[in-house]
Amino acid sequence: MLLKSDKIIPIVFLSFFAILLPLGYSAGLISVNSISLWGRYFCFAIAALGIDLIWGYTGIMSMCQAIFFCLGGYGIGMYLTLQADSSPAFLPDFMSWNNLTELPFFWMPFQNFIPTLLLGLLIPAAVAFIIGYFIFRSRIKGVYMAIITQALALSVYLLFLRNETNMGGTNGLTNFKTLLGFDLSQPAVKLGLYMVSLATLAGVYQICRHIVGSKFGKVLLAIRDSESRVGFTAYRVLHYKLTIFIIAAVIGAIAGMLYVPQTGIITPGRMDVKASVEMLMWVALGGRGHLKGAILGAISVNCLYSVCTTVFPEGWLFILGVLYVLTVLYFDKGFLGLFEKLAIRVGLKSRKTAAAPLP
Amino acid sequence: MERIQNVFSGLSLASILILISLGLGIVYGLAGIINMAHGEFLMIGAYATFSVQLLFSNVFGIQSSDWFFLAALPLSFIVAGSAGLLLERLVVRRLYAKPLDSLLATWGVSLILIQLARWIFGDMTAVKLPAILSGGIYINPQLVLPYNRLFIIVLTLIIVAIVYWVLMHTRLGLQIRAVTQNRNMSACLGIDTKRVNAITFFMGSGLAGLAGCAMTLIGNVVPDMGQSYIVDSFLMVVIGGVGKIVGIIVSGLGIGISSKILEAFFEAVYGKVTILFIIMIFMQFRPKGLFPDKGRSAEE
Amino acid sequence: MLLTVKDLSVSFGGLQALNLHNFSLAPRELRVIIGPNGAGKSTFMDLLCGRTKADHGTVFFDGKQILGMTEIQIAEMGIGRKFQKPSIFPSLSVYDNMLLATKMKKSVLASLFFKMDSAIDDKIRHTAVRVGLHGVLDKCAGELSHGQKQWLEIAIVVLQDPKLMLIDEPAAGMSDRETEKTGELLLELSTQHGVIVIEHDMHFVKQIAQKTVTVLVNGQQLTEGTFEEVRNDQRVIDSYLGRSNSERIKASI
Amino acid sequence: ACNSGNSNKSATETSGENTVKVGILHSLSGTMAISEVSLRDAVEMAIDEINNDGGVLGKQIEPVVVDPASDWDLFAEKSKELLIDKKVSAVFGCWTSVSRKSVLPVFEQQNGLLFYPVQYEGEESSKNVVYSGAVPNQQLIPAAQYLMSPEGGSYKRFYLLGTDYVFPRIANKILKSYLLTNGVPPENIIEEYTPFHHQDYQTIVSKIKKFALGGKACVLSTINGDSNIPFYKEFANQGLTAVTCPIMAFSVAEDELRSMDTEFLVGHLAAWNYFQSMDTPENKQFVENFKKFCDENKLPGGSSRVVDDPITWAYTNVYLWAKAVEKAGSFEVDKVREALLGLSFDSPAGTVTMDSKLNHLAKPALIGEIKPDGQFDIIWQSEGLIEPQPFFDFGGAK
Amino acid sequence: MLSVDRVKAAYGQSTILWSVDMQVKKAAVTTVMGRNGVGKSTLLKTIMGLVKTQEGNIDFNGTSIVNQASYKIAKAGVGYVPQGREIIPKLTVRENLLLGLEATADYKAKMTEEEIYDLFPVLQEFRKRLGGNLSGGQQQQLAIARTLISAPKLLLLDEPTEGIQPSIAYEIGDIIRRLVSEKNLSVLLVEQKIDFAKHVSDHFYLMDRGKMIKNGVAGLFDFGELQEHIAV
Ligand SMILES: Nc1ncnc2c1ncn2[C@@H]1O[C@H](COP(=O)(O)OP(=O)(O)OP(=O)(O)O)[C@@H](O)[C@H]1O
Ligand SMILES: Nc1ncnc2c1ncn2[C@@H]1O[C@H](COP(=O)(O)OP(=O)(O)OP(=O)(O)O)[C@@H](O)[C@H]1O
Ligand SMILES: NC(N)=O
Ligand SMILES: [Mg+2]
Ligand SMILES: [Mg+2]
Repeated sequence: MLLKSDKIIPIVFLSFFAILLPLGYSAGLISVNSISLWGRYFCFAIAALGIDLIWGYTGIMSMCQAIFFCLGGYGIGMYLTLQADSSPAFLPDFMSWNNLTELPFFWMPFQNFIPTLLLGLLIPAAVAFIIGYFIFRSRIKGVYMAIITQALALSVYLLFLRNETNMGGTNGLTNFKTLLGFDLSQPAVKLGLYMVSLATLAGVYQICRHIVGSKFGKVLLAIRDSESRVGFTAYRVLHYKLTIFIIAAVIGAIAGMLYVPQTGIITPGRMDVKASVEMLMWVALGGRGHLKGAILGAISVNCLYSVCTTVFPEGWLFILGVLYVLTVLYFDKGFLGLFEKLAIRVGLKSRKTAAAPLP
Repeated sequence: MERIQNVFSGLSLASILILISLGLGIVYGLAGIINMAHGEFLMIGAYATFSVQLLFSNVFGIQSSDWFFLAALPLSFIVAGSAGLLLERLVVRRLYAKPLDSLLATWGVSLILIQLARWIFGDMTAVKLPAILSGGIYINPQLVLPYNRLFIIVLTLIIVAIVYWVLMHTRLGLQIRAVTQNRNMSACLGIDTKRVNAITFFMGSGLAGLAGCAMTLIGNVVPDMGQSYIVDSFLMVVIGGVGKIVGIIVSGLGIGISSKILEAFFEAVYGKVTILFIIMIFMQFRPKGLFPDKGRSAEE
Repeated sequence: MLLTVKDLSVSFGGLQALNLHNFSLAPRELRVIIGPNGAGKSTFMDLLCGRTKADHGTVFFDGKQILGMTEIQIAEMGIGRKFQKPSIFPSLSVYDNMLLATKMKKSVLASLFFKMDSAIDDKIRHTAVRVGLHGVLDKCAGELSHGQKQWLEIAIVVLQDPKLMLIDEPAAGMSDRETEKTGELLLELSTQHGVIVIEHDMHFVKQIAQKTVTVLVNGQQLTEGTFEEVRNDQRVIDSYLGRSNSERIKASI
Repeated sequence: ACNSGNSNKSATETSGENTVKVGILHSLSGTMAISEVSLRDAVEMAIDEINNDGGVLGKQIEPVVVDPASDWDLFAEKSKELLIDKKVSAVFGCWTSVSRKSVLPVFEQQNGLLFYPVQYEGEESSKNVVYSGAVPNQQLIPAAQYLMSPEGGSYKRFYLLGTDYVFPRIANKILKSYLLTNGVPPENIIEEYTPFHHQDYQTIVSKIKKFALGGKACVLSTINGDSNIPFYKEFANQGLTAVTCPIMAFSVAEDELRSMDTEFLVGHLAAWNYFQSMDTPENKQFVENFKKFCDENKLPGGSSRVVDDPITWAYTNVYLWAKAVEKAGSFEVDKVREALLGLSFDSPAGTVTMDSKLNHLAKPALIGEIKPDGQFDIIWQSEGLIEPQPFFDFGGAK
Repeated sequence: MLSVDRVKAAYGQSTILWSVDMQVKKAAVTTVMGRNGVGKSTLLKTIMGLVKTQEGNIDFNGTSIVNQASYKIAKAGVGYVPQGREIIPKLTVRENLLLGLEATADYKAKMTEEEIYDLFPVLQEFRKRLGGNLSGGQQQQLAIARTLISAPKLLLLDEPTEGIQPSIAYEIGDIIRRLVSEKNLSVLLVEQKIDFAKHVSDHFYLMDRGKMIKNGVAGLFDFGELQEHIAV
């Protein structure tokens, strides 16, 4: 929708990040650290796509997306923790502090990559199913939904903080060494992870585009408008909401699984109440109800966060806070709307093709 | 004896929760704004109290006196209320049509306010407990009812009564309730909606400030003090049934007392998690809170 | 019988909003229900389509008891509803509103892999012409005028192709000519569907009432009969048409 | 590719210019700001002082301040940025153990040097970290010993109360095992945790009260951060005092006391390796300098600011590093580390010595009693320096 | 009484009223008719200040009310009964009525509650119920009553008989006529049902695509053409 053709932006985006950035790196202009950083932004962007599906399109304000992100992240984190030491009797230190002598049963599957991958997606899906089923079945919605999921996020967060859960407590999981035998500290591996994240982002974006472009996507919008009308039109609202909730959860988990090896740590801090609200912020700021907006929002907010905490260590909260407020106030469509306005200014596009604002 | 202690603790926690949530309930239930910065108005109230204390001891030279607290009560209301008014004028005014966006904008505001407080006051500020409110009613070695908590319970009772009366039995209350539900039509009937919005926000934020002032009696004054209560308060507002003062009171009592009873058996974390799960199960049966609107008027 | 209702009752806070002993509708019958404001007409439809839960009674539709089913199950069985207050999807285009309504498989998978075909497109465009919305198919439904929303909602019910249509005050907010057009449409629909219409516009009622008109008062059936019978019934005049107005109405019809 | 893996060019690359960069990695926002902001101030003050004295190896120290915002992932990110992009020679930072754990792999991979100023739970010793805060045997054990001694009151019953995260957990584990091996029966030990930011201590205080009725009881508190204020307030309000049941705190220092109404705290205890009230000329100078520094730089609190244990170690860390650099004659991490081992320094807390293997400091343990003015009366002091033992032998506890 | 002068108004980008000219006479009923979607309701909303006037002027009793705050227009004596009722759903019937007093200067009813209940007996019966729970027609009655209680000088009625049972619909017509003759009320009526319009109106306007294309006095107005026009 942006610019004349729908294709240009993704192509420019992809070629910039898939070709130019790596080139810049091999030319020594960009450090491997920046590459990794972008890889992490892509993970956030993936998660933001999931949120946009559930919130932007379906109107379900879910404040527990970070849980799914972290479930994926913890899955891969457990695998990485076990990979860090190859001795058979290896126990992570926090387990020995709990006086364990052998690996708890729920850690067992994470000794291998394939089960890790499967469980990393299945567990969030199952959790999303359970949460979603109970919430949607009883027709909790609107702000009730928001607050209940927030409470849920808080409970899960509190539980993960506990040491007894044998998931690392507050410290979470860290000190990863290798992934599938690749040394995570190697620049080449970091570059590889970056490319995988980029490819995943592109793939997930395509899938989301299909979803929102399909009739399914229209039903989602219809649910956002008037859930009861959808019911009277003979659609099983519960199934639709549940499906999209699970899809969003799995997308979040994928993002988490890519995020953890690049960041090197996963802690409950990633899933506190703030974390989920911030994820909503990305989407809102980027442009809710537009997939590109979600990506734009996640990347730009996190980029700003990284930059401002270094450049303005004392004042960055003002900058971000003011930006949040101004964007919400003046740009219905977030950054996307801002860019469009600029594009119209410079005559790159006509008013007509601008993305429709949400009512 | 232990049971009395638990019930008293529960009542005390409940009254604090109610005091905090009342303003939130007014702003959310009546103005439709999800004010994530509500906790920060609490903080503003607490810092107002702190400033009054400084003023009394450093400028007026009234040391070791309880007068500052008496002055701080209304002042914290006014200061936080005015801050709320400012927020309404600058930000919220544009968001009445899109309530969910208000959540995001006020989130940004809360970041700003927290950092602002950190800049001005730093992280370490202490408010002295007024001498008349220290200590407590000694019943036996196991049971002492602290004056500060009794004071908060009484304060809450009074505030709740006033707020209830204003909303349900005054012209202003009627205006507030009408404007929330249908802004345009209220204007067409002759209500100055901007004024009503401003008053609503002033009241809601002012109540938060008052709660903040009361909080200095039992807790700390730090820039992010508001964050500790925000999830609980939202839960209460929602469980009670949005816009229902009685709901806030009942859910506050419910959460307060059951937390304390559970905490007596579990550790605090598990107590809290258990409460949250009970609430979620409860919502299964009452998806629209304790006191839902029934019938047609409740529909979208 | 397409629909058989027995001893259906519901009350709200002490007020018996509906207490209907007997009501039945044949397949392909068009039935008009009239009655004073608050007589329970809309409530009756609310009960039939599952929006409100009944206190007592039985409702057999197509041979099945439908009381207690969810509105979705009822909709799937083939009851479509037009509400008194227009209920559409404001942020979807008029076309998409109609597309979603159109009868087809409505499961999640079917929607995910739905492919537009010309049969459906034709059907939608044809219906749009019939309700006079062909010019605004791309408009956001939320931007329609009140009357246009009424038409859109009628179109939604039509495209759902239900066995039974419940139409609550279709002519409200329409001009006389459009009211007539609505009447024609309903008459045509009733050759294939069961239709129940609620209306206060006597011209319109006269136009569409083929056989029976049911009169509800205070939640109960006052009488049933042809339009002429009902119109001249003194009780109907007293409670609904109005003594002095009935003359005027007579004169104008 | 200029930054591959374990390159250690940071030092050499900057050596041409006239400054040397060091990173300051303390949260300036978020939940930990309350504690960490003061550490940033202390580090900056030390850098100022050294720069005024001519810098290190003739170079001025240029601090690179970033805000990891109490976000553990951001700690990792910022440490990479400092080491890889900013090429700093050393980093001064972290408070919580989780933040340290989060940056640890980065420092090990990049062969950086982190100076960590806070007391912690031990069970860790990386060659890339200098731990100047206490390990359990320098703080916890002496405190327990003291309380059990006749001099300390011969306490027999212990309520171990902490915030629910790794330091209190392990601290209590260590304390418990110590108490058990020293003849305290299990039923005389209660262990309890509250979440971060817990505000309502009514139930816990009444539990303590009940416990205290049995006599000879005390609380060993590892409550961290803002929970302390409501805890002490409630404690006093329910009628408990230092006489009936003293609280021995491991995470409450002078800086925290600034935010408390100290009237209620009088008589309660804390265990550290340093108190502002230490009566040495060096220390008095240090305290005065710090107040002046805060005042001149218009920091919140100004001249009413205080110093405490972590602040002192944060300050000391900079000198340790500078001294080691001078000794090594180079900024290179490996050489600096070499130089650090066994290094002694006259800190405000007295002379401390770097352990010859473990990158920990040997230092004295102190116990202080809270005075109405928010300062501590030092009532007990270990004899000489205590050697660090980061890895605790749990002995009988297992 | 009210004069609308070349008014242009739009929702966002789409202009609905292009250039509307019309007069509402004192103590008379002026009716606007026209097809669905031509902008009748928009015209009333523009007068009430709910939709911004982009060009042109609106005069009420000699002072311009163009783009004034809605509440000021209401206080100046313009009563508005919108299409779709706009009852405040979670207030009781009585509270909804009380809101009508907001438009008065002294917060005193100009028409007593008894008079209102006389006109609409059902409101008395249901005065403690929530407005949103009333039936459609009951809500419409409430909306009219709510405005009448403040005795406005000018009454804007948007399809007031929609959903009202015939007996009451005609009664409303009678009330309007009575208020016009007894209390010098002026009325701007938007109506689609010709019968009713003829029964109450003194003056007609025909609207199409945001413009008035025809007007005339009751007796002289050509309804044939109007009907034809509406039929298109
Ligand atoms: N949820 C409810 N709570 C209380 N009363 C209700 C509720 N729903 C309906 N009523 C009452 O039930 C009665 C029947 O309402 P209903 O809407 O069925 O009337 P109706 O016949 O459709 O009237 P109209 O012609 O005005 O639309 C009314 O008196 C109404 O006030
Ligand atoms: N909120 C809105 N946003 C955008 N367009 C709107 C909005 N409301 C109405 N419109 C458009 O403005 C035009 C005029 O609407 P209006 O409601 O004034 O029509 P009307 O003449 O009252 O019709 P009806 O007889 O159906 O009530 C319609 O084409 C409608 O689609
Ligand atoms: N190391 C600490 N105190 O967390
Ligand atoms: Mg009805
Ligand atoms: Mg209209």
